[in-house]
Parts: sequence; C-alpha cells; structure tokens
Amino acid sequence: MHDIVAKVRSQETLSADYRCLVIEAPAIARAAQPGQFVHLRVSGLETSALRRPFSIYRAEGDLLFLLYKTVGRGTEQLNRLRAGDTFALMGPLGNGFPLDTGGRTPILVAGGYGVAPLAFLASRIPARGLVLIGGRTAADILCEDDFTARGWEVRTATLDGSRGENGLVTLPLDNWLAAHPASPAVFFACGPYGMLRAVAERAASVLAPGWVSLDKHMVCGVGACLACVQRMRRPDGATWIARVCRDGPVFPAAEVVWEEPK
Amino acid sequence: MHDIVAKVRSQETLSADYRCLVIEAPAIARAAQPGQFVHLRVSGLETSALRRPFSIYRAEGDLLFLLYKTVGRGTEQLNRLRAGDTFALMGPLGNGFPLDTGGRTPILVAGGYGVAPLAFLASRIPARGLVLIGGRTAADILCEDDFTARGWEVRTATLDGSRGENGLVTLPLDNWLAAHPASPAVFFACGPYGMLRAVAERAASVLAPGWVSLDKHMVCGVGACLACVQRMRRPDGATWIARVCRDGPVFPAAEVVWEEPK
Amino acid sequence: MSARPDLAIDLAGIRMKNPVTVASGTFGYGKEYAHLVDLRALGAVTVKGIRLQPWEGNALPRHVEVPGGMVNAIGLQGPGVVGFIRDYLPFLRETGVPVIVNIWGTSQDEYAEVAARLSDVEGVAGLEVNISCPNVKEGGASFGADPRTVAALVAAVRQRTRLPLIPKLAPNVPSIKPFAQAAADAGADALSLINTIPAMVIDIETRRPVLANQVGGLSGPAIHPVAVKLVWDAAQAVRIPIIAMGGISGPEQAIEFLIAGAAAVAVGTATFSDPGTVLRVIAGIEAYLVRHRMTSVRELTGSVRI
Amino acid sequence: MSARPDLAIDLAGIRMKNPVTVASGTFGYGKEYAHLVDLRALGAVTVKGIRLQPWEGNALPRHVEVPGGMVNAIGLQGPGVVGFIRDYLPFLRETGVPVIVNIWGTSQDEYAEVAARLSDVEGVAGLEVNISCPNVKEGGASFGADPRTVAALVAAVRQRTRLPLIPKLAPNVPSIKPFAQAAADAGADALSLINTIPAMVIDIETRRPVLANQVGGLSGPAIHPVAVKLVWDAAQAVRIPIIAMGGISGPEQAIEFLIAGAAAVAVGTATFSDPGTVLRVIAGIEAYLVRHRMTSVRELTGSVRI
Ligand SMILES: Cc1cc2nc3c(=O)[nH]c(=O)nc-3n(C[C@H](O)[C@H](O)[C@H](O)COP(=O)(O)OP(=O)(O)OC[C@H]3O[C@@H](n4cnc5c(N)ncnc54)[C@H](O)[C@@H]3O)c2cc1C
Ligand SMILES: Cc1cc2nc3c(=O)[nH]c(=O)nc-3n(C[C@H](O)[C@H](O)[C@H](O)COP(=O)(O)OP(=O)(O)OC[C@H]3O[C@@H](n4cnc5c(N)ncnc54)[C@H](O)[C@@H]3O)c2cc1C
Ligand SMILES: Cc1cc2nc3c(=O)[nH]c(=O)nc-3n(C[C@H](O)[C@H](O)[C@H](O)COP(=O)(O)O)c2cc1C
Ligand SMILES: Cc1cc2nc3c(=O)[nH]c(=O)nc-3n(C[C@H](O)[C@H](O)[C@H](O)COP(=O)(O)O)c2cc1C
Ligand code: FES
Ligand code: FES
Repeated sequence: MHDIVAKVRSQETLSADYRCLVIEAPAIARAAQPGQFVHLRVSGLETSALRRPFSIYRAEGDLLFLLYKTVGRGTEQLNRLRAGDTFALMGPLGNGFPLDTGGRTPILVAGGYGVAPLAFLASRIPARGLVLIGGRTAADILCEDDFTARGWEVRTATLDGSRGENGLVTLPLDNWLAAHPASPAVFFACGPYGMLRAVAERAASVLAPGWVSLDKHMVCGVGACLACVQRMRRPDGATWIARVCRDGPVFPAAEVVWEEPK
Repeated sequence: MHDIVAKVRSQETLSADYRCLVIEAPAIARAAQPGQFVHLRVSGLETSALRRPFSIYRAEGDLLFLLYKTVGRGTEQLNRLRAGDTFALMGPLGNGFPLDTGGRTPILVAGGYGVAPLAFLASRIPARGLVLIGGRTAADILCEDDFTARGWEVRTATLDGSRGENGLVTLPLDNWLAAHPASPAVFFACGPYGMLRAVAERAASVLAPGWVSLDKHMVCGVGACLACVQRMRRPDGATWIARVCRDGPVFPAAEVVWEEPK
Repeated sequence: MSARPDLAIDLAGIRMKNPVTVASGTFGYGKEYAHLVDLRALGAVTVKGIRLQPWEGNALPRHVEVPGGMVNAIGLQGPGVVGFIRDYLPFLRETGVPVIVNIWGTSQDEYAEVAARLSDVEGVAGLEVNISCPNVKEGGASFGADPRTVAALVAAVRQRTRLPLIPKLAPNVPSIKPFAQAAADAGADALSLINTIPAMVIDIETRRPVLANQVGGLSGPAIHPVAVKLVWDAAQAVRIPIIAMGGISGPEQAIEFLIAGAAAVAVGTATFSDPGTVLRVIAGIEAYLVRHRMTSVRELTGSVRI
Repeated sequence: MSARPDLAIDLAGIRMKNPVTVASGTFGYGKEYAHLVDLRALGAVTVKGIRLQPWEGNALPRHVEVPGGMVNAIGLQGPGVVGFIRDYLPFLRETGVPVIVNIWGTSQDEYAEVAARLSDVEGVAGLEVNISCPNVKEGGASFGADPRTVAALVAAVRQRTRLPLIPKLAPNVPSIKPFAQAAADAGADALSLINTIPAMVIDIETRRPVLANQVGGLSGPAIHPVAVKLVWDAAQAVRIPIIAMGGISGPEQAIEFLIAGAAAVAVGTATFSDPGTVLRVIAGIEAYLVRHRMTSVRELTGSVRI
C-alpha cells in the first residue's frame, strides 16, 4: 500500500455525468487487484477536506484508470483536473474479488459506477460469463464494450427503458436464472445497497456463492476510524462488525447482515 | 459605491514581489478618486475568506489598475489570476486625497506599495512637485516613470543603498526641506505607519498641511465592523476614533494621534 | 400558479416581513451597508452592541482570519445609548425596518438602564441582551456563564422595559437548556444564539497573541454545526422563539437553523465577504418554500424529522 | 554546527522521544496506519477509546464533512479491554512506542475497572480518561460536564491504577479552569484537551439529522483557535502537563499549542487526509527549534509572550 503524489495523464467524458480519469501511479497500478480501491485527496479542496474512495477501473503498466460519476463537491473538483495536475493518492486498498471461479459461470451484476471494479475483474478473471448492467437511464450504462471485447455476454436494464430491458437489473438476472436452472453460477456484484441485497438473495436462492462490493462513505480508508462499518454474520452464526475499507469492500454475499431500507 | 464582479484584463510583474493587475470594472473605474481603494474577494479562497483592500493605482476609462505586493495568502491568490478570470470587487471606497494644493508645492512621500495611490494622485492633481520614494531595496522602488513622465521630480532612498540615497525616505525629504526653507509645501504620504508618522512630524515642524493614507488591516471595508480604527484629535482638541476604511484612509496628518511603536 | 409563500413572522411582537436579520456587530448601525443592501428588504436590522456611555473597545489588532472564519475582539466599541439615539436611530427609523438593539453593560443596573432609555424612544422594536460577549473584561460573558446570573439579569432588565427582550446566549456551555430555561422563566420573549466561541491565535514567530486583547471570539462557517446543535437543544427546552446565528453563508445554513427550531436567523461574518448574503438568504428561503410546497416559513421552524 | 535540539519529554512519567502523539480514535490501534507511518517515530500512540466490554458504537452515517473539518459520531465502537489486550496490545508492545490507552465507561466503577485491568498488563504507558465524548448517551460527556463529577471520577480511577492518568476534558464549558483544577486535585498526572465540540448537521432536503446519532462532535482546523484558548487557560490553572489537540494540520498549529502551554500535542482529523501529518509535525517542530536557537522543546512550552 502506498501514499503517493499521482499525476493526471488524461481525462475523458464517458457519458453525461461519468468520466474516466487516467493517472500515473506506477506502484499502485502494478499492485492493483480487481475490487480494490484508491483513496484520493483532490488538491483543489482545502487541506481539511476528507479523501474520497474510488474503485480501480483498470490498471495498465504505470497507469491507473478511474471511472467516476460527478455527484458532489469532491467529484466536481475531479472534473477540473487536467493533464499534468497532481494529487495525493493512497492505494491499493481493500481486499478485492477472488479470481478463481471454481468452474462456475461468473455472473457480474453492476449498477451505475459499480461497473468499474467489475470491468477490471472481467479483464483479470480467466473464466467468461454474463454481465448485467443496470442504471436509471441509458447514460448510466457504461463499459459494455470492455466486456464484449473480452468475450463476455452483456445484458442491460434501465428504469426508463431507454436501454436494454425496462426495469431493475434484477429483471434480466431473474430471466437468466429461470433459463439456466441447473447452471452452477458465482455472483459478483457492485452497485447500490439495495441491488447488492437483491443479488445476495438470488445467490442464496440458487445456493450459489456470491461476492458483493459494498459502498459506504469513508473517512480514513484504512480501518482506523470506524466510519464505514457493516454488520456481518460468520458461517458459524457469530456476528461481527466489519470495516468496509479494510475488511472489504468485497464480502461474501451470504455473510452480510443486510440492513432494512429506511 | 459598487459591489461588482470584475474581470481580469491582464497582469504583469513590475519587480520581484510587485505586480500590476488590470481589471475591467467600468463603474468603479469611472468613479475612482486618488486615495480611494477597492475591497476584493479572490474567488480561489474559500467563501469564508475575508476581502482584501488595495489602493487604486490608476483608472482609465473602464479599466482599473492595482499595484500589489505579494505578502500572504490573499496576494498569492491574486498572482494566479489570468486574463478572463473574475472576482468580486467593491469600490471605490474611502475618501481620497484633496486635489487642490492651494498653491503649495506638493510633496509626495511613498513607501513600498504606498506609491500606488500617490501615482494616481500625481496624474489627477493639477500642480507638479516632488516625489520621494523609499523602500528596502531597489526592487521596492516603483513607478518612477509614472511621475517623471508627468513632470514630477523624483528622489529615491533604499535601506541597502541599492537605489538612490542610502537610508530612510526621510533622508531626501529632510535634505529637500533644508534646501527649501521658505517654500510652502503640502505633504501627501502613503506607506508604513512609522514613515507616515515621520512625515507628519516634518509637516508639523514646517507648519505645512499634510495628508496621510493609513494602512490598517480591514474586514468590512465600509465602516461597519470597527476592525480598522485609529484615534484622531480634532483641531478643537476632542479625540475620536476614526474608521480608516470609512472616515479615511486619508486623514489630515496633524489630526492623527500616533501610536507608540511596539 | 400558486401564491408566493408567506415569509412574515411575528417574533415575540416584532413584526418581521421575513425571518432574516443581521448579526449584531457585523452590520454596523445599518447605515454603513445601506448603499449596498436595501434595508427595507430585511426582516429586521440588529445593530452593534450599545452600553450606557460611549465605549472605546480594544486596541488593534482586533481581528485575525482563521480557517473557516475569523476571530475578533472588537471589544464592543460604541457611541453609548445617547449617541446611538442621536446619531444612528433617526436614519433607521426612517427606513421603517424593525430595529433590534443589542445592549450590554458591566452591571445589572447598567443593562437595565440602557433598556429603559431605549424603551422611551420611538423606533426600537426589540432588545437583544448580550450576555455572552467574550471580548470585554467585565460585562458580557461574565453574566452569561451561569443560569442564575442569567436569570437575575433578565429579570432586572425585564422590570425596566416592555420591549421584546432577547437574551443572547453563549455557546460554550455543557448544556444550553438550563440557560435557555432560566432566561425564559425570567421573562425573556425570545432567545438569540449563538455568540462567537472564545478563541485565541498566537503568532508563532513572535510568540505573541495576535489580538491585542489576547483572546477573541470565533465566527464564520467553522461554527455553524456547533450553532445548529445549540439551537436544536434550546428549541426543545423552551417555547419562546429563537433567532439563530453562526456561520450562515447562504440560504442552506439559514434553512438548517429554521428546521432545527429557529423562528428567525441572522447573517453575520458572511456579510463581510459578500454584503449581498442576507438578500440571497431571503430569496433562497422563499425558493425553498416554493420547492417544498410550503405556504409559510413558519411551517419550516422546528420541522426536523427525528 | 550546533547539536540537534532535544525533542524528548517526560510527560508525567511517560518518556516520549518527541512531544507528538495521535488523537484517540483517529489512528485506530496503531496497526492500521503502521504501513504508512513508522510508529517508532512517534512520541506515543494513543489508541481508540476502550470500555470494559466490546461496544458496537452508533448506526451509520457516523460522519459528515463540514467547512474546516468533520462531525463524527462513531460512538466509541471498540473491542473491550480483553479484546484490546489480546488483539491489539501485543503488536503495539513490539514496536516499543509508548502506548496511551483512551478509556471510558458508563459508571465510575467501569472506568476504574478498565484502568485496573490495563494496569496489570505490560505495554501500557498511560491512561487517557475520556470524560468528554459527545457521542454516547451514557458515559463520556456526562461525567465531564461538572467539576464535581470530574473530581469524583478521577479520584475513583486513581485508586485503581498507578499508571499516569490523563483526563480528557470537554471544550464546551464557560471556563476550563475549575475542570482542570478539579482533575489535578483529584490526582490527575496530566490533562488532554480538547475533545470534539458538540455539533449537528441537518440535511435540508430530507429535514433529517445527517448522523444516525443525530448529534456528533466537530473536529479539524475549524476548532483549532478554540482549542488554543482552552489550552492557554488550562495551562494557567494547573501545573500538570497538558496534551493539546484540536485542528492540528501541520507544525504551525502544534507549535502554537506548545507556546500556549502544552507539553505535548496530538494530531487527529488531519491524519485522515494526510497520514504523514504527524511526521511533518515532528520534523517541523525540530526545524522551528533550530531556527529559533532553542536547545529543547521544553523551552517552547508556555513561552507565549503576554
Ligand atoms: C469502495 C468504494 C469504491 C467506490 N468507487 C467508486 C467509483 O469507482 N466511481 C464512483 O463514481 N464512485 C465510487 N465510489 C463513491 C465515491 O466515493 C463517492 O461518489 C464520492 O466520494 C462522492 O464525493 P463527492 O464529494 O463528489 O460527493 P459528496 O458531496 O461527498 O456526497 C455525495 C452524496 O453522498 C452523500 N454523503 C456524503 N457523505 C455521506 C456520509 N458520510 N454518509 C452518507 N451519505 C453521505 C451526500 O449527501 C451526497 O448525496 C466508491 C465508494 C466506495 C466506498
Ligand atoms: C486602504 C488600504 C490600501 C492598500 N493598498 C495596497 C496596495 O495598493 N498594494 C498592496 O500591495 N497592498 C495594499 N494594502 C495592503 C493589502 O491590503 C495587504 O497587503 C493584503 O491584505 C495582504 O493580504 P494577504 O492575504 O496576502 O496577506 P495576509 O496573509 O493576510 O497578511 C499579511 C501580513 O499581515 C499580517 N496581518 C494579517 N492580518 C492582520 C491583522 N488583522 N492585523 C495585523 N496584521 C495582520 C500578517 O501577519 C502578515 O504579516 C492596502 C491596505 C489598506 C488598508
Ligand atoms: C466583528 C464582529 C463583531 C461583533 N459584535 C457583536 C456585538 O457587538 N454584540 C453581539 O452580541 N455580538 C457580536 N458579534 C457576534 C455576532 O453577532 C454573531 O453572534 C457571531 O458572529 C456568529 O455569527 P456569524 O458566524 O454568522 O458571524 C460580533 C461578531 C463579529 C464577527
Ligand atoms: C473519528 C473520530 C473518532 C474519535 N474517537 C475518540 C475516542 O474514541 N476517544 C476520545 O477521547 N476522542 C476521540 N476523538 C476525538 C479526538 O481524539 C480529538 O480530541 C478531536 O478530534 C480533536 O482533534 P482534531 O481536530 O485534530 O481531530 C475522535 C475524533 C474523531 C474525528
Ligand atoms: S473509512 Fe475509516 S475505518 Fe473505514
Ligand atoms: S474594516 Fe470594518 S470598519 Fe473598517
């Protein structure tokens, strides 16, 4: 794990609110595993500002790729970065997804920017399988080519029907499950809490293993502050409080004690 | 008085730490009088940051010229402004110098950036006279050409002798006073507190009127907060507490109750 | 199209066209900002602290900028009650805007006397009683540090005035509730909070306190979350209305105060960097009410969902 | 060339190679930052608050960013004294860095019991007694709000331990002096100040408090001038050493605390945005001493010129 000053190589807009930031961060890029994240401090913010976590979207040689959605103050600052700008970057952080699918068909389920670590996973995992990408509208459906270029099958769903099926991403998921009742699968999911929970339910119902990458607001990113906790249940039934940044962000779907929606 | 969004036209370095900022601020530029100042908020600072006051160095048509020395956070931000950048600007503020010298020889005494309002004054005052500019080193001696081009005589002094006489600006002043014992003069001074005090003493000793522009750290710039006060004594002997921003920054030298140096 | 929401409030008898005033000491006596801000647009103008006699305040420096705000120790410089009535009140009276006068003293009697004098003249809508100024050696905060002295002071002032009485409480207390209750029980009509938080800045090169007064009070965005907590606590302790202040730099912080339980808000330090803040706050509250389909700002007060 | 200045201090029996530690709760149990910060470079490591039994802390969200800092309500989640000794202390012991354990409870007995248990094991250099956490319903701040309860608690803990005892005081008091004196008189060996300032943030769109705990504590640069004032006040009231914290983001703020009267300082929230802050602070203090021709950091403590 490294805390470095990274330099922006380039930045491009992917769709409406989504951009891809390419940074020079050799040590982090070379160590990066799919599912891990970086914690960055945008220099434009006052020194007091907290860092922001972003999944690693791709790592090629010395270059690290992030895919982000502009949602607030920090991501707006990211927008302003130009080639040559520098900022503090800590990573790679967290545990990442397991790369061995044990002969099961990998099913990747992504919501919005949750597609970033799954695209990285699809590039590093030996197996091929299905990718389901959901979003509010077509603009939230990203990285399709990343997957199809590598031989993955992609299905999409949007809430407004502007791309793929009309509904939640669980719609194509349920269709696939219904069509392949006997196929042994393993799930990998990253996206909103409710989506992860739904995927965990599907995995449990077909007795398949599943991995979810949780998205909790973070402060330290290294397990020190306890801002990002999630209750978990071990296979032996004992519950414990995990730190998403340090013990995750990837957890066995079956071990998460899902909170009720408010 | 106006509170506007001003646009940077250009900026150039005058010497080491001194720069000249040219801004488009029609309403303020047209109303500006020598000795008045503007109060500006540099957009790069967080919204909570206080404004900073700067004398008007020149006003030509829609353009306003500031001359500033980089001394801290705010002026460092000013350095970064490029053509087209905008910031909030309030002005013209304060009272300014009287332009009628009543037949007396105007003697302008400037220290460091204090030359700015005096250069403006020299361009608007009908009379011609003497300008004394002091500074630590040659790099602090600015605007000589502004004065000579308009027919003013300029003498300089630096503490390290790198330009003009070797010493305080009071050295050429005392020399001139000694050489012109009978010449009725009127003094206009802007610079460090100690310099203003020395000029006030000289003016008193030759029974000449004098005007000093005080430099006190400011908050509101309009007389509301009472951060910038200076004790004054009226001709009738009554003392009162002036707000430099509103009641000044230019005061009759004889009415200032000078504070002891700490 | 629906009607514009009603911004007017009756704050303990002070009729304000909207719930927005300015914080004492940050807007002079109104006149100083009158060429930039139309005073008649404000719910009220709250003026700088006044005691019985003219008062010179502290030596300079009186302020220093810090992250998220500033620390000041003006020391309550002012023209005294006679000077205020003579030199400043007529102008304010002419505008028709409700005028809240911030008062202080170094004894109970002085507070009461100032209140009585201001009650005899026309054009004063209410009295904000400053029992929390950290910047004077005597008076101010020394009365606000204990609920018993708060009660005694408010009761003493109460006897000499019928004007709406608005004690201004200090933020540096373990719990604001006993202070709020003491003030209310002693006859306060409303409460103001918060005053600045006691603070100090030392120049590490000279090793001297930056402020001539050594210590001062912190204001600005830095203190806003502290103020929200205190307003919320106080609103649960008393039924009288609250004027909230501390770190408002736009409509968002003002709305947060109203939701927390304030009936009105005051813009302070933000005016120094943007004199238009108070107008932005008024417009922003109105826009918020429209967007949230509320017909009156009074619906917002205390509407926090717990 | 002159010798390097002496940074070492003896803080009430804790031998620190320099006067810089980390603020409880912002550095986990040391291990979490060990790959970024060489723990042996620190004067001491102060760990997250520990009570007798494991404690789950508050629901999420537990934090929110604000201008100049953050508001947190972690709620003292921790492994309990047994879990700490088993899972975290061995690693720290191995580094050889002095370990200060921050302790709390919901009763005097619990505080005393935790202190006693930690006194029986090796590797604990001192106990920081948290009587000022604003984020738990019982315990914490409820003991710190009155000098009498402070005195009683410190005396009770004192009876069960010989370890250096360092009560951590709350900032939201009218005057810190009676609290500092009560703690010193009851047997405290040093004082820590300040804890976070009680604060609240409301989401104006949902009208709900952002934090699940509704209220939390403000930390970061925003509170630094408030902390300096309290440290200065406390240093004038007691002779025992003070560990100062609150808004340190670089050497400047640490030096300011030392000048104000602190014997040691702790870096808190700044570690989150820059884990190297604590090392920068140590290096910066040394450079300052060199520049000001001081031979020991002890010359700096309380060197404010009034
Ligand atoms: C492990 C991990 C990986 C991530 N990967 C990516 C990624 O690859 N791409 C991507 O775009 N984003 C990713 N995120 C999310 C990203 O970190 C946030 O979108 C980003 O921090 C937002 O910063 P901001 O300053 O722009 O928004 P902010 O202004 O900080 O907040 C945005 C929204 O979050 C809410 N919020 C802020 N703080 C909290 C809090 N403490 N608790 C609850 N809600 C809060 C705000 O109210 C607002 O609605 C990831 C998050 C995690 C934890
Ligand atoms: C009427 C007027 C006209 C001026 N005209 C000019 C001009 O034409 N050109 C020009 O270059 N400058 C001018 N100044 C000075 C200018 O305003 C300051 O140099 C500027 O505000 C510095 O801002 P900063 O953020 O760069 O420095 P800062 O970082 O704010 O401070 C610079 C120095 O001032 C000290 N300081 C800061 N606040 C205070 C305080 N409250 N009390 C005492 N000391 C303090 C600091 O310790 C530091 O040494 C003028 C000032 C006044 C009042
Ligand atoms: C320069 C200055 C002067 C002040 N003078 C007074 C005063 O005379 N009386 C008073 O009760 N409060 C005074 N205050 C406190 C403010 O009214 C207000 O309570 C405080 O600044 C918090 O609000 P803010 O953060 O919006 O500034 C003053 C504050 C500042 C910054
Ligand atoms: C996330 C977080 C957790 C904290 N946990 C504790 C704690 O367990 N015990 C304690 O005494 N103080 C705790 N504090 C308070 C800090 O130790 C420190 O007193 C305060 O944050 C002020 O310092 P700072 O501004 O440098 O952060 C915590 C602070 C933060 C931000
Ligand atoms: S962000 Fe600090 S423990 Fe996870
Ligand atoms: S700066 Fe506010 S009165 Fe002069």
